[in-house]
Amino acid sequence: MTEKKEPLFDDENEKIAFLESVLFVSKDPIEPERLIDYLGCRRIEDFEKLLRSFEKDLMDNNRGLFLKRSGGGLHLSTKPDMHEKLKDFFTIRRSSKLTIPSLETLSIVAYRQPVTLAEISDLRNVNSVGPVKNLLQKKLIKITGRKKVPGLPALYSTTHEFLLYFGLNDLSELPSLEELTEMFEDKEQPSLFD
Amino acid sequence: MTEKKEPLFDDENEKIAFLESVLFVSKDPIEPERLIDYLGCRRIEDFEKLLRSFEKDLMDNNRGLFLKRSGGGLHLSTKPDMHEKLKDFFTIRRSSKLTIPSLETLSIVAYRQPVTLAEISDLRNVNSVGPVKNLLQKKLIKITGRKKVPGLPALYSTTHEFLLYFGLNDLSELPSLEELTEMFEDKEQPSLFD
Amino acid sequence: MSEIHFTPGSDIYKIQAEFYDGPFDLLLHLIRKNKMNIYEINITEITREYLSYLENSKGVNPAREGDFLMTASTLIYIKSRSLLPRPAILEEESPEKKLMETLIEYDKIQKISKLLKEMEGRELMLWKREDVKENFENSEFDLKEVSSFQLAEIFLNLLKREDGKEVLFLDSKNYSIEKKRKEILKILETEGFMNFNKYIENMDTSEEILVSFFTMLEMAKQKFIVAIQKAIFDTISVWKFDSGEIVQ
Repeated sequence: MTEKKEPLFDDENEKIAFLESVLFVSKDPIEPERLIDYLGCRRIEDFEKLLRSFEKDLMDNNRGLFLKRSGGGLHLSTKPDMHEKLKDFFTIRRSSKLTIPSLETLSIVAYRQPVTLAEISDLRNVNSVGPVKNLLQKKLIKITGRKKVPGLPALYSTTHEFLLYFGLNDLSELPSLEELTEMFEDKEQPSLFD
Repeated sequence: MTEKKEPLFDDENEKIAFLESVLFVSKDPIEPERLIDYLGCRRIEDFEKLLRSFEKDLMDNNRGLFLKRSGGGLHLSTKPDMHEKLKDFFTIRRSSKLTIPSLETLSIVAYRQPVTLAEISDLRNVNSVGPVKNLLQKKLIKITGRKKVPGLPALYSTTHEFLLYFGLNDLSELPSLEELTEMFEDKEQPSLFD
Repeated sequence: MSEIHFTPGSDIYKIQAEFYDGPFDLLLHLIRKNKMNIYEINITEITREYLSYLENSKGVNPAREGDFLMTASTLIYIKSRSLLPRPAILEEESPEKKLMETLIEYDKIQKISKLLKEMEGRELMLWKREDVKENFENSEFDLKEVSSFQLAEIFLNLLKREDGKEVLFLDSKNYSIEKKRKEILKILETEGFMNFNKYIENMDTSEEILVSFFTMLEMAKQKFIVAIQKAIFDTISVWKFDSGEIVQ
């Protein structure tokens, strides 16, 4: 709407430098569209080329960062092989934040959404108000409506943070129940499904 | 006191990569002493050499970051010549944002809907025909009926676009007090996990 | 874009909890251990083993003893039925069928949970910017930006606490968002930081709080400020957001 000065990038290098600094300061993943627009890439391919070039730079031995493409955008993180050293350096216990009840609840919400607390409790065979509250606080689930049954109970669904937390772009990246069964069937023994 | 496995850095490059990832993840500046110790630098000069090498890498045209050495220690920031572009990039989206009178009006509609123009103007102590028009144009509010008083004034409510703008799926995402009480103030379930 | 791979054999249930969280964890474990099929459980054997776990009351989540007992009674009931001449086809609502269905569903949930756990582990290896905060104190940091949802919760909660009313009342006073915005910015400029809860503590009308709340919400949306809280209903801290960097 408003007039927009097209910023001038002298060359590809400057675009990569900009990419690095933008991803460095942004707390959230940045949608590729915004970058394509701002960098003045004519075609998606030009942007993709830029990304690959940036990724290639990051692969160097003297680089500690990593370009992530998840949660519907681009963001930076440290390289996976820095994990142990970082834990060691900061003497941080960086382990799972989710308890088993929370993970089970999240599984149900992920595959059955939108779903009510009663339905979750029913599937888990235990009152699940604790894990639901915990997941709401962690912003991994949210209320997305109300079920049209007496009492109008809240319906829960997964959030964008859920995708980010598990490194997904999209819920469709989760395996289907059939795939899941196969995935476990091959390896796990004894098989539960014959 | 505790025995600490000295991590092995294969070479200078790996040390620089580590430096980059440590500075990336830390919110606070890092004291050089800690790094010297962890990187296993025998002499200050070795560490200084490492830093200069890192700084040299960062000076490349395709880099957007900058090593700052200040009071508390070392930290990374964006290169100063990126600042204008960053400001530009992060503010472009703001151009289509709402004006303050519109926001005031919107807050009243959100919490008081359905509401008439007269009621809005009364609350804001100023004729609000402008912002109401603006919000109607932006489709954030709409006419949902007429108040049964002389003149049959239009009643305004929020729209689907309103929900989108505030990242809500449903007005019910601003939960009712009863629900909040139920969810968060209830006697804690005796669960070992959450 | 991201591929999911699963390392088999990691039994998160046992490793993590050191005991069985619920009766169906235990049942599924016993079924697997005995290389049985969910559709054809040897009820006598399973009941015997299940009860011996309960008797030792070791490896069983003490908070859910009642659930374990309930399932035990179901098992005993099914076992007693099995001594009678059996109907050829499972009846619609037979306890056997219900147990089987519950186990099948629960088995799926366990599988998805394992998968999510695996994915979580993979993601935790990738550290994000400013993941490490507060001068390296060895603690869990769970700071997050406040969503409109959470802000609303806090806001409503405060209103409720203040006047015990269940409805929001807007008194017709003249609080403008413009003024509030200036006020908040001024505080942030002089103090560098603002405790939002403290800030609204002394306000006397709900409207003023409402306007402050919406002002903060919008300022956060426009990235003028960053609002952070550690947990729901905890203090909201507000910082200025400057050229993309948090200025503290």
